[in-house]
Amino acid sequence: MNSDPYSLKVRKLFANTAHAGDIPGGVSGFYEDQGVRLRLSASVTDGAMTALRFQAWACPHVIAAAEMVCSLFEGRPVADLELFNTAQIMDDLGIPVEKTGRILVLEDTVRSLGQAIQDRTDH
Amino acid sequence: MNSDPYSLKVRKLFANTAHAGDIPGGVSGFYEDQGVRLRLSASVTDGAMTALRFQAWACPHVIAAAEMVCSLFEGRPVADLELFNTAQIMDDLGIPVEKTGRILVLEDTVRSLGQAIQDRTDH
Amino acid sequence: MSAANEWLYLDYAATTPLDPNVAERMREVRQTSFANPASNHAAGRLSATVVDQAGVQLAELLNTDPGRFLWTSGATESNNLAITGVAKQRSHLGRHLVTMRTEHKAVVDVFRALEKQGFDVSWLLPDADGQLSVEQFEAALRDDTQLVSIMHVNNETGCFQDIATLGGICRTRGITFHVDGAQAAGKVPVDLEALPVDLYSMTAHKFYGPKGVGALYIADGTVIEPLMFGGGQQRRLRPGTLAVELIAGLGAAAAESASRLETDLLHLTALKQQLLLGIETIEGVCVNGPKSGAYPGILNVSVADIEGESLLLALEPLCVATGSACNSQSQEPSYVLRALGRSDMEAQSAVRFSLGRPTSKADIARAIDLYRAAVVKLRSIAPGHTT
Amino acid sequence: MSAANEWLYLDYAATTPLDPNVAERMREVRQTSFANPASNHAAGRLSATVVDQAGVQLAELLNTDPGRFLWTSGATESNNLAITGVAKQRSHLGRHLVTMRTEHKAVVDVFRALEKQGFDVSWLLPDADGQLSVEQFEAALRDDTQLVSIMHVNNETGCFQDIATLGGICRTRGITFHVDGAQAAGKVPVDLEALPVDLYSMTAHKFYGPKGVGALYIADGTVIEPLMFGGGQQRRLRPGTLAVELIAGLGAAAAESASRLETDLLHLTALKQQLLLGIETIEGVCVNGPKSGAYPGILNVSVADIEGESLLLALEPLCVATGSACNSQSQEPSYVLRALGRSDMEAQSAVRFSLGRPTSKADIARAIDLYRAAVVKLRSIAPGHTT
Ligand SMILES: Cc1ncc(COP(=O)(O)O)c(C=O)c1O
Ligand SMILES: Cc1ncc(COP(=O)(O)O)c(C=O)c1O
Repeated sequence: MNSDPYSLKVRKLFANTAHAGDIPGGVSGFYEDQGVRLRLSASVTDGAMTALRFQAWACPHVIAAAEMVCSLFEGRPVADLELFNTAQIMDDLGIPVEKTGRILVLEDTVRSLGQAIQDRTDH
Repeated sequence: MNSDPYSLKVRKLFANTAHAGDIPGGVSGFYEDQGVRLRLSASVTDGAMTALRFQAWACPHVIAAAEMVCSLFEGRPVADLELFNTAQIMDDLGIPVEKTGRILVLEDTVRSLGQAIQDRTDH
Repeated sequence: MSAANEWLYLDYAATTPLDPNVAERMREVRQTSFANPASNHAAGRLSATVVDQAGVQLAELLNTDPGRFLWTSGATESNNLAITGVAKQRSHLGRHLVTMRTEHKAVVDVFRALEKQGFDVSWLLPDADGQLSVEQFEAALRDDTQLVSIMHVNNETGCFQDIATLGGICRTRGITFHVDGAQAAGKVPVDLEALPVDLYSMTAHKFYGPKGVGALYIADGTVIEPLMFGGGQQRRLRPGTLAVELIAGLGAAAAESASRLETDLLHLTALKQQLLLGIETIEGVCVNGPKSGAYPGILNVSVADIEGESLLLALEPLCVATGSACNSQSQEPSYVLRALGRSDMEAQSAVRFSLGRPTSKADIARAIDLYRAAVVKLRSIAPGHTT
Repeated sequence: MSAANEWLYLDYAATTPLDPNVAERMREVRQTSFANPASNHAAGRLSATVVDQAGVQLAELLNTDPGRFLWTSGATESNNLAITGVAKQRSHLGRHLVTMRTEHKAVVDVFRALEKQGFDVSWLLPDADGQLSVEQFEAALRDDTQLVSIMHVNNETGCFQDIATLGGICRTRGITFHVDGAQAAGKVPVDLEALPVDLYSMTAHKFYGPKGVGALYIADGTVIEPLMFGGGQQRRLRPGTLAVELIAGLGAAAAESASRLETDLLHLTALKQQLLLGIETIEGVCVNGPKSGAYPGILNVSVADIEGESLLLALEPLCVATGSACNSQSQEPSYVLRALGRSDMEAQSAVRFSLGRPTSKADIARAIDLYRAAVVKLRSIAPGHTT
């Protein structure tokens, strides 16, 4: 009737947000909706995201998901951002369906980051 | 909220109805009302009630009161039956007011006994 | 007043003592899980698992899903919630309701209150044994009948109603069927998966659980209006902080009952047989309720020519029930026994012996002696019975 | 989930653990007096004396007569019974009712239900501290006002209402006055002899008594309709087998509270002071509720720019309340704090610390550390707060 809303994975990621923070001089994407504010920043070298950081005003599920995304994509080519998959993240972390909207904000932030990197590259 | 409806006196008299019974060849009074049936019997010698017995189909309060009446009046002159006092008996035995009607049946039985003794004497 | 240890308690249908295993489970819960199960923190969640576990235990006893129970304060509340809840919920469809004259007050008085609110109640009479006939039942149903409430086991006589058949009839007609199972749950086998029952009331203290907690089973698809408002607990149907320890006690009592139902019934059957043999030899004694097939924990007898109140006092230190079981304070002759065709005279002398797990053969022997002695004594006092 | 012994429970306004003396009394009663207090035999009468004694204990705590209480399952039921009971009883005289927006759900939702039944409810707003002004109150009363319900101590902020004055006004106008005292009875001095209160609700588990039992005080001359029917128990106003052990527990908890009310309050006052000093140095923290004069067992604070759900998780193993105290399952920002003029943003970060008898200075120090660390952490993560 009142079960733990947080999976062990969510709890671990939330407790240890190694990728929280900003990258001065990096590229960033930002999105805000559903009471969630998210920012993803990256240092990009040779088309790869050598560092990824997030900032969030959000519930634990979003924070955990953002932390996971950073550690997943850090070191990988920018193009891999396309692989971001809301459903899979929710499944991996055991995020309840009611939170789908908020995880979509993360998806939008990822897109926004991809776009910003693209923009900077084009520029 | 649910206190003992019976005083110690009532309990004692009810438990030990030494005067329960009939007196074959004696004089008796009878009265029935309020779901109570009462019979008082006496042997009368020289205007005194040398023995008194009761029979009752009644609640514990009436049985106790009948027992008390018998032991009170046994050995005393018939005229003393006039001294029967419902209020005092109820007070003595701690009988709740709701039972007044039933104790009045006892009073009527005492009257009926007095009348029967009178009738036999006249006869 | 006698000391507690002299008493011979044979009033287990009124209430039972707490089972030691249940008490132990409650002690444990008290120590580890006192938080509010609705609280959004770790302590609250632990309490919630305790409540969930109790639901599983109750569901196992009654063969149903744990999610179908509401926790209440007892069968009185469960009955009120079920009956009023359905009557109001379905009042736009019709206002005809059906019940029996021999129901417990916690059903009878709810229907009386609904009558005052303009509902039309049919009060069915059982036969002399207490049984409702299927023909009579079917004849009472109408097109606008919305709710039927029939008890499972009668609290005064132990008589069973055929709720499987009655419920089946209700189901084919789309009528909601409520069963007051206060004297059945935890005491006799109840299979809510198999029974065509929409609502089933129970109370823990009748089966060695704590007083102050009960449950209402609500079948899938049955909709009721709440009786109380406030807070979102229990799907808004029954608000209030959940009494974790009591609910755990109910669950533990259910588990205990489940594991010993057969043993309990065999034990009670033997004792009732002993009691009946000992008592029916007394002249003028007659059994109220079915001669056979009744719940073995209850034996209700009347005796000719004996005044009930004096009988009760003469029986001390035997603790048994007279009149309506759950509210013996009123000395009126039982309306249940009168509905069975007993005279006022018979009904007023009725004594309900109800036996329980702790009852022994020696207790029964003593009860027989006490009963016989009381009858003999009162007969010896009564006019017309002296020699 | 952390183990129970690591938790730091500061949610005593939601519910309290059982006092050891209360537990001992309940154990005693369980062993000697399990019979139904309505049963007409010696065992039943012993149970009845146990219930009577609990009434005396509660009456002593609240300075009134023992005969004025109904035993219920808790404050939710007491509130429902009082409010619906008066509204229905007096509906022929008028259908206007008055309450506040900051009442507990167990009052708010009852009035909402009455509104649906055609009653006209005025919902009064407090000032920014949570206090209802006497002028505003008087202005809301009408000739057809039948019932006013105002809580004694607010469960989220600890704010007191001036029930003596408000009740006095009701009395001169012949309006029935109900007070939800769930957060006051057993916790602060309450003198029902002196207070112009007609109905007063309480629940044992808020003052170290058992869950599942409460009481409703009904002043002489106040008439209410029952919520449930069945059996003649409790003057037909609240039927059902009395939960002897729970009632004895409530009584014992009342006695315990009576003997240590001052000590408890001094203890809590010192702890709250310590907590406030430790927390208010954190930038952006603001107290919800009165700056002074509130119940010392409750401190409610909001903090700028912090997401509430993450705050709660970051605070673990601290067990505190967010949102509406008694139903924290819903994550909506507290309607109580919004009524005080707090923004959604402020309300959603609100944390209610509630302290109790077992709380120590070390606990408070730990709570301060945990709170500060959580705020610092979440701020460090948030966009716009990084350096
Ligand atoms: C058949 C039946 N229904 C309902 C009840 C009411 O149960 P409770 O008093 O626990 O609410 C009882 C006993 O009291 C009962 O025997
Ligand atoms: C002010 C107030 N009223 C009523 C209640 C309801 O009490 P219970 O849940 O015990 O019925 C509570 C707490 O839950 C409360 O704090």
